[in-house]
Amino acid sequence: ACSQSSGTEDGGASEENSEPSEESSGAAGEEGEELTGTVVINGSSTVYPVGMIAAEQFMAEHPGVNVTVGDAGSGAGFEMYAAGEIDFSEASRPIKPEEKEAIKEAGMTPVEYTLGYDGITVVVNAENDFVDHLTVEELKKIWSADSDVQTWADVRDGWPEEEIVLYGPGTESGTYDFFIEAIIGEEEGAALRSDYTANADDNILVQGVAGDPYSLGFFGYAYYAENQDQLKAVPIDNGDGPVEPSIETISDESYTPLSRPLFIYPNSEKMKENPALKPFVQFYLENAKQFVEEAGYAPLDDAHYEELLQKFEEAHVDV
Amino acid sequence: MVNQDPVLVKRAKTRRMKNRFYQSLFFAATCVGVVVLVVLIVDILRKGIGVLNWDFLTSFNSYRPENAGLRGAIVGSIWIIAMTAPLTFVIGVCSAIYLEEYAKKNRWTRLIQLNISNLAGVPSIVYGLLGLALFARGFGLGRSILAAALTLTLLVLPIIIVASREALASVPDSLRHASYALGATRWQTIYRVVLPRAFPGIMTGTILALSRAIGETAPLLVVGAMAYVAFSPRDVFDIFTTIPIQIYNWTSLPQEEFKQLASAGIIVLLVLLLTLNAFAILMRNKYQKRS
Amino acid sequence: MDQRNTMVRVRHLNLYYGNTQALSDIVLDVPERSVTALIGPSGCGKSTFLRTLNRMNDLIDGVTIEGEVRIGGVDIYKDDVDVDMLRKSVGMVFQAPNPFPKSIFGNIAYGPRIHGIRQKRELEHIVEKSLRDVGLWEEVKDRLDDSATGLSGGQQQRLCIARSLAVNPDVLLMDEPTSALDPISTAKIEELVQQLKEQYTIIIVTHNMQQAARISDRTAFFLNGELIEYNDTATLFSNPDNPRTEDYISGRFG
Amino acid sequence: MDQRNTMVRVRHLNLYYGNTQALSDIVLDVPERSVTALIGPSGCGKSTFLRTLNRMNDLIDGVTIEGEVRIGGVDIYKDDVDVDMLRKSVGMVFQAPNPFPKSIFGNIAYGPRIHGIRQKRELEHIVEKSLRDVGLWEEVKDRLDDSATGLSGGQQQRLCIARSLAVNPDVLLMDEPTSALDPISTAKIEELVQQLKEQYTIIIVTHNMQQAARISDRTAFFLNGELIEYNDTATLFSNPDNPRTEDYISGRFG
Amino acid sequence: MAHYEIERTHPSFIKGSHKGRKWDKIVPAFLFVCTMISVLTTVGIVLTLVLESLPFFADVSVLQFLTTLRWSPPAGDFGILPLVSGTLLVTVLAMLVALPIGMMSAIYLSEYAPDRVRRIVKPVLEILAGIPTIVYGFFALTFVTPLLREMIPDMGLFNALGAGVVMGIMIIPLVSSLSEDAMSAVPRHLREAAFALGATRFEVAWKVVVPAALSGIISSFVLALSRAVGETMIVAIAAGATPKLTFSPLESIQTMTGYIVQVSGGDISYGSVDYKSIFAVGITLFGMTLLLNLLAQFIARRFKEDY
Amino acid sequence: MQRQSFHAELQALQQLLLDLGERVEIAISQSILSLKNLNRKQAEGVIAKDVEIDKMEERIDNGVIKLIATQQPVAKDLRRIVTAMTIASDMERMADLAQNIAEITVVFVEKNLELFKPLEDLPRMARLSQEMVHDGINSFIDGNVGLAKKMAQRDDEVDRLYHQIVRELTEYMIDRREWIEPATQLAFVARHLERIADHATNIAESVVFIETGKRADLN
Amino acid sequence: MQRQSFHAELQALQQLLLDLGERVEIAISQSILSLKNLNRKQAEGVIAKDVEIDKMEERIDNGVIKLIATQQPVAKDLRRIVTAMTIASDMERMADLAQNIAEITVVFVEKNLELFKPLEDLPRMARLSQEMVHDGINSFIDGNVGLAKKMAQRDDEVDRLYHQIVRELTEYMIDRREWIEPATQLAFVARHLERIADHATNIAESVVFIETGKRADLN
Ligand SMILES: Nc1ncnc2c1ncn2[C@@H]1O[C@H](COP(=O)(O)OP(=O)(O)OP(=O)(O)O)[C@@H](O)[C@H]1O
Ligand SMILES: Nc1ncnc2c1ncn2[C@@H]1O[C@H](COP(=O)(O)OP(=O)(O)OP(=O)(O)O)[C@@H](O)[C@H]1O
Ligand SMILES: [Mg+2]
Ligand SMILES: [Mg+2]
Ligand SMILES: O=P([O-])([O-])[O-]
Repeated sequence: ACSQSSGTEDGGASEENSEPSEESSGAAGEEGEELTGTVVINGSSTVYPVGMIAAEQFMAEHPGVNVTVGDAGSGAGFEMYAAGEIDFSEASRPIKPEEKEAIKEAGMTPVEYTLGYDGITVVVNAENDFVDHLTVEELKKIWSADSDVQTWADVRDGWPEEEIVLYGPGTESGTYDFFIEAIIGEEEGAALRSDYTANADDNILVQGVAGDPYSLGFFGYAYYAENQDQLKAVPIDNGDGPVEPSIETISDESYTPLSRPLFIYPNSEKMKENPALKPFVQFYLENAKQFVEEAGYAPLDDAHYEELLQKFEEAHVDV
Repeated sequence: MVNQDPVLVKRAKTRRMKNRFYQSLFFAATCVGVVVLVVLIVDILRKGIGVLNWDFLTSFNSYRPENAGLRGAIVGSIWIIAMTAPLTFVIGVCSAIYLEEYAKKNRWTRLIQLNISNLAGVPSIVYGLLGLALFARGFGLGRSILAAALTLTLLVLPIIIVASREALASVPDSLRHASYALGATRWQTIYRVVLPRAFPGIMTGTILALSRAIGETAPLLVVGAMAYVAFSPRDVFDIFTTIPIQIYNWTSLPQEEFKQLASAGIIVLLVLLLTLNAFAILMRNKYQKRS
Repeated sequence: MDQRNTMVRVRHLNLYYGNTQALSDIVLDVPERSVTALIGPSGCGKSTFLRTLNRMNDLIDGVTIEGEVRIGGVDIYKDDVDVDMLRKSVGMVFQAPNPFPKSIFGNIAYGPRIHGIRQKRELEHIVEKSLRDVGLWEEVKDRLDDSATGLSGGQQQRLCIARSLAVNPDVLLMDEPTSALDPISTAKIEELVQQLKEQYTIIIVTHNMQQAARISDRTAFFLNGELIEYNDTATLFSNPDNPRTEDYISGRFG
Repeated sequence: MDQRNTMVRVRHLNLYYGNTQALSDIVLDVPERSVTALIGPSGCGKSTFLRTLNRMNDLIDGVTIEGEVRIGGVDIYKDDVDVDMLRKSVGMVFQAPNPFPKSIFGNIAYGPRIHGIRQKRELEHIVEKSLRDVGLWEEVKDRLDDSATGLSGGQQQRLCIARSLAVNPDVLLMDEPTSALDPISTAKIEELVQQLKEQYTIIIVTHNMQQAARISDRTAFFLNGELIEYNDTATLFSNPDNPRTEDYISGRFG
Repeated sequence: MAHYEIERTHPSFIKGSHKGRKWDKIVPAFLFVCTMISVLTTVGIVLTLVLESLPFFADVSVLQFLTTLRWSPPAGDFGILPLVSGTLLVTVLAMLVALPIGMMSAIYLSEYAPDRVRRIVKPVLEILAGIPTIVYGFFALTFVTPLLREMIPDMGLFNALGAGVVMGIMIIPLVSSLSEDAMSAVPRHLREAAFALGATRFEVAWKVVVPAALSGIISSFVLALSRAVGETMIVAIAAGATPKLTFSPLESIQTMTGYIVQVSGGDISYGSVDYKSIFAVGITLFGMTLLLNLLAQFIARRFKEDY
Repeated sequence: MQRQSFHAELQALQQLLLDLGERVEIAISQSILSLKNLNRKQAEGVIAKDVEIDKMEERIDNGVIKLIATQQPVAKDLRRIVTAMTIASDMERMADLAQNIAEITVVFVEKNLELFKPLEDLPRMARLSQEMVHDGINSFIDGNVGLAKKMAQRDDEVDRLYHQIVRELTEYMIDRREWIEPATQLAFVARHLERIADHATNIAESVVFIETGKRADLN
Repeated sequence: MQRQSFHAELQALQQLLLDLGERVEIAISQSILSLKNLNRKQAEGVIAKDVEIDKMEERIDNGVIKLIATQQPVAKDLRRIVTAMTIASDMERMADLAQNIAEITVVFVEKNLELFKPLEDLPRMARLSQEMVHDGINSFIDGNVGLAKKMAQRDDEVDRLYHQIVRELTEYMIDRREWIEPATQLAFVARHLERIADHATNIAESVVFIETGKRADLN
């Protein structure tokens, strides 16, 4: 069976009743002995590939453990976290105060670990030969809710008077929120213009931009990386000159402001009852850099990962 | 025949031509559906047949497309169908029997009937919301096979009820009367005369309902199907994934290879559905021949 | 014939479908081992009356019944009557042959089985006897396991009669049993009725007055839910008491 | 009667359903403005024969027809015959009343409309005339817009006859038109047939020999797909030529 | 009239002489419970939707919800009309495809096709309805829309048209099969009556069979309609995610179902109004399908023909 | 009104009977007239017409059989139709008897026998018989049982006359030898007339049977 | 074999006719015997039995009507049933005539009339008539048209005898006055026997009609 077993809202403390004791007794964390148990991850679909890689590699070493990963979305992840349904949540945005509150109310403390960055890539059609870069102001001008940009010529003089067709994630996406924060500003109720073509699936956005010579869109770097033949990434000038997105520029944080951090929030309280969880989190953090790279995202420098491990060990000495 | 009015004869000619024209038109319309189906299948085959092999069916999902397979999803789908089938069958057929054979034909019955036909039209995603609130949360079943199966049960229940009611209603009253007139009780009559006769119709409805359940995506997304499940569920409280969920997930990943896997997954799903449908059709043909 | 016992005794029977009266003050005695025909124009209540005798009207919503119906001396509308067992004692054959979609054997054995007979030997015995009684045994004995729906219309109707006989009834009700059959099958059923009355009390509804004349001992003429005349068949058809009867049987009507 | 013209002339007609022969070498002449009855046991081919006369058998797969059928002198199985127009000239009335689920008016007007009559005045005229011809006008003239399915069985059947008349046929085929009706409605239809023969050539299939005897001028007796005897009705019923006819009509059969 | 005073006494059908009727008490109770499940389902759906959307309506007034012309949760605009219009647009398009084609197929199958052809083609068409809808979604996006864009160059990649057309194709069998059933149920003798009056096959089909089967045909239409309204994955994939009050089939739009599925898979906080809005949309959707079904019942009763 | 064709055919049958009755009446009166006037030609006319009457009876018989075969009459209709045949047979017999009387006229003329006294009682008897025939037919057509029953009284009168005539004739024969032959012949005539009245009474009985379904013995 | 009940009833009807025929034969032979022997008691027996014969005819009539009303016979069956009534009526008439002969016996005895010569021709005539009755019934039962047709010859013989007897009797009357009355009575007897043979011939005609559907004039 799996580790979550009850929908009661009062957190994890009361939940060990159905935990298979014969599987966990004495086995917890001990080296050399076969580790068993189940780890349930859910949350952001952006972070999902990272979790999947971690899960698969962990299970290769510990065949007795089942790690399952969901991609229900960051919000859903925190929701399930608060409901005590999962061991582990992934997010493509920092936890919101009200989500933290809900989780605390359920008797848990979410600890945040930053895994790496996803560069939100602004892209145009591969045939587009006039866009060399865009400034943050230009992006803001294009995307703000009260934007009057209709053609490329409205963005910058000299660009063709062709209608600019915009693609981007829908309002429900973490990327949408992040893009607003980074480009439009942090004030409450800020929104993007509503007349762009939205879709939750980045693959579909890729198709949109690729099929439209005067289009402009933004989405996760990985989707650009897989489709470089059809798309052109637009260098972004945040005052320090245009920077083209790449693993390097995102990693070294020179690609700003569109580098988005990816997080995990392992459930500390669950570690007390789930012997497989702590080894898994440890494994995840130890190899985070490799996993992030393998998933096509930008890792941070090695020091950061050491910090992560340290933070982890501090948080869970008792476990 | 004796003396044909020439005006009428002329009109008859145009009427005959009109008939020909419409016959061709109707034939063409019928072809549209068939052609689209063929195109669709060819399109999917073209995309997915390349990666469809035994390993694909027997491996679990993986972040490496070349290793990824459909095993977890197939097992999950089978679990769900194995749960949903008996539940919907029993509840659906029992409801149909109650409504058709026992219930008085009054306002309440009509209301229940209206309710059922309305349920048949409720979008599946709404069932997802219900399943989440009721089974996953309310009954504490979590994001489990059981919660999903119960959700799908509610979802396809109206289909089975409607089909079964029709099958029951098509059993002529004369057979019921014959049985009553021999001193059979109501239940003996239903069990020994009505049900056997309605059975093929009920089975057809059941199979069609189940193929709907197999192909459902949206409600399971809401109820909490997992995207990466690399083990076979052992009981109904386990976490699960299903074939359409897996397909949906693969299509949303950046790598082109996963899209091929998605097409291969679609082929598997279609084969499953076609098998079920073929079964239903055989049933129906047999049944129609008899009546 | 008047020395025979009364099998069916109806007193002041009124029947209402909702508020409309379908039978008015029917009084009639049927002697055992005789054939009684019910005739009358469409909608006069023949079938309704027939169905009061085995309480098939219980299956219809909103039927109210007043008066007394005794079968074999028992008031069948009393509370302590077991309707299923009543229907076992009072068999019914319908207008269109309605064999179950089972084998010939299964059709006949249906009744005995639901009444608890399980032994194959006994069932076989009943099936053979019933089929012999309706003169169908020789025609079907080699294909008892074939579907009954494969028989011809006339054979099916005889099968349905055999099916009724298999539960050993006292009374046999027949509602236009030959109206769906061709003349030859009809003749066979009529002969059968003549034979069956040696053992059973038969009440038969028919639209065909000549049929009533041919096969019945007594005839009841219904009109608008009333029993207009109940008389010896020969008398009713050659010299009826009531002028409305004469008008009806000689086709001077409507 | 033999002074009248021949309306239907059948020569050496054979009909096969697949490989089984349903009609064998039928030869028969029907004079115009007369009633011809077809009798015979079930399955002898009466309906099949009737349906060869308006080519309704064309609707059945696998039917092969040999021989000659002339109606009003035209060989209706020739290639250049327009089947729709043939069916207009040769009306047909069926066993069970089959009104369209339309209004009474709509039922009668259906035929004229498909044949191109659009004017309301003309349609009204046709509807009234047809309904008068079948004696239904007075009964329904105030509710022409009501659904035809609300009529009684007998009225429905007369409506169906009126519907056939509305397209002004020469020949009227009737396949057991009263077998689903009660005796009173049957009598009305029979009277109607007697009146209609003043204008139409009527060929009627019936299971009821007395009906054939009552209403027809000539009667054809079929047996196993063969035409056994075709004779004046009075002769056929009082003194048939063929002993098999006598056996059949006097019920000594099967 | 003779009286036969001596009566037989035959008490075999007095109660108590017959055992084993316990089933007749237990069975109906059990069956009733089963029937109640579907009633409870409705109650459950309504309760879930109402309870979950109460917090939403605490923030957004019902009036606002129904009258605002924009749907932009980040901006706090929760006007359902763009989602409704998107839903209606796609539905209308789907109907424009499915009704004529389905209907014509039904007529062909029931009136023209030889029996053998019907027995093969009908189930083949039914396969269309059994294909998972996400398959159609990608078919619309990667096959139909590009094809359409060849013909209408200034059409967006996401558009109501492609989604609508494919959805229409998906529900063809709903119309064709159910209508064909209804037409086949029209008794043969009605057809014969018309043929006997000299009607051509087309006239028989169009003026007799179709009117007689109208209630069944309309039921199939309404069923197709509510299936179209409730369809999720096709629109989520191919129609875009842009709530827009428009009636142009060439634009990207968002339907109610599309919104629900995208939000429930998105990143927004479950505590937020944005998230709660899916229940408000859900209840609207439920209301709409309820209305459609009531309409269907009404129409079916209205056109009920007894033949 | 239902079954018009049946009633039309029944009507036709009754008309035939009426015609037959008329002819029979004529035959009776003419035969007795021919005897009274010893008019051979008239007598031969009566004899010749008998063939036609036989044909009419045949037509009635065939009509009855056709009506029964095709119309399945029951109850009073059936009695009426079947009885039509019996009545026709009675009439045919009456006509035969009239023919016999006419033949006697011929014998008288041929053998040159003389009527030894003017005929009075015989014509009176004939008139009575003829009236009975008339009433019989009418009571049949109208279903008038009363009229039928009254005929019995007249039959008694006829019987009385017959016995009286035979007695008188016997006396004549004893009186004069040459009157023996004509008187014997006249006795036959009386006998024939008495039989005619009997047949008329049969018709009356038939009418009672038709209307009541019961046999009455009016003889 | 179909319609057993119908054929059983038809059988019963024929049996009735057979019985009736036997009684008629007996009545004929006994009446002529009573005359020959001037046996009043025997004559009165014949007269008394006539009531029974009338009753039998009634039963046959009712049987015919019931059979027609309930069994809708057609064709030969119908002719047979309907004709049964005509035959019964013929037989009843024969019985009446036999009764008349018996009544003449009574007249002879009462009036003390003498048989002026031993009866020879009359009994021969009676025997012939009686045989004809017998053959008529048999041909009816067996449907034997040949037998029926042969009866016509015998009828001619009876007619010949009748004319001969009447001529002889007239001569007797002329011879002796006191023979007038008995001779007249005997002439009536001859006339009655001739009528009986006629009725027998009617039966033969009926048989031909039943079997062929055609009328034959055998008289
Ligand atoms: N279930 C019912 N509900 C209401 N009225 C009914 C019902 N069944 C019959 N009736 C009415 O009761 C009357 C008698 O019907 P019933 O069927 O007994 O007539 P019937 O004499 O058998 O006629 P038929 O000869 O047509 O079978 C009719 O007026 C009929 O309309
Ligand atoms: N469509 C068909 N296909 C094959 N055989 C058929 C078909 N229709 C009729 N027959 C056969 O043809 C023969 C004659 O049938 P038909 O219907 O003409 O008989 P009928 O005399 O009208 O009988 P009934 O009195 O039962 O209506 C029967 O043996 C029947 O089984
Ligand atoms: Mg009835
Ligand atoms: Mg037929
Ligand atoms: O689930 P997302 O991280 O792609 O919004």
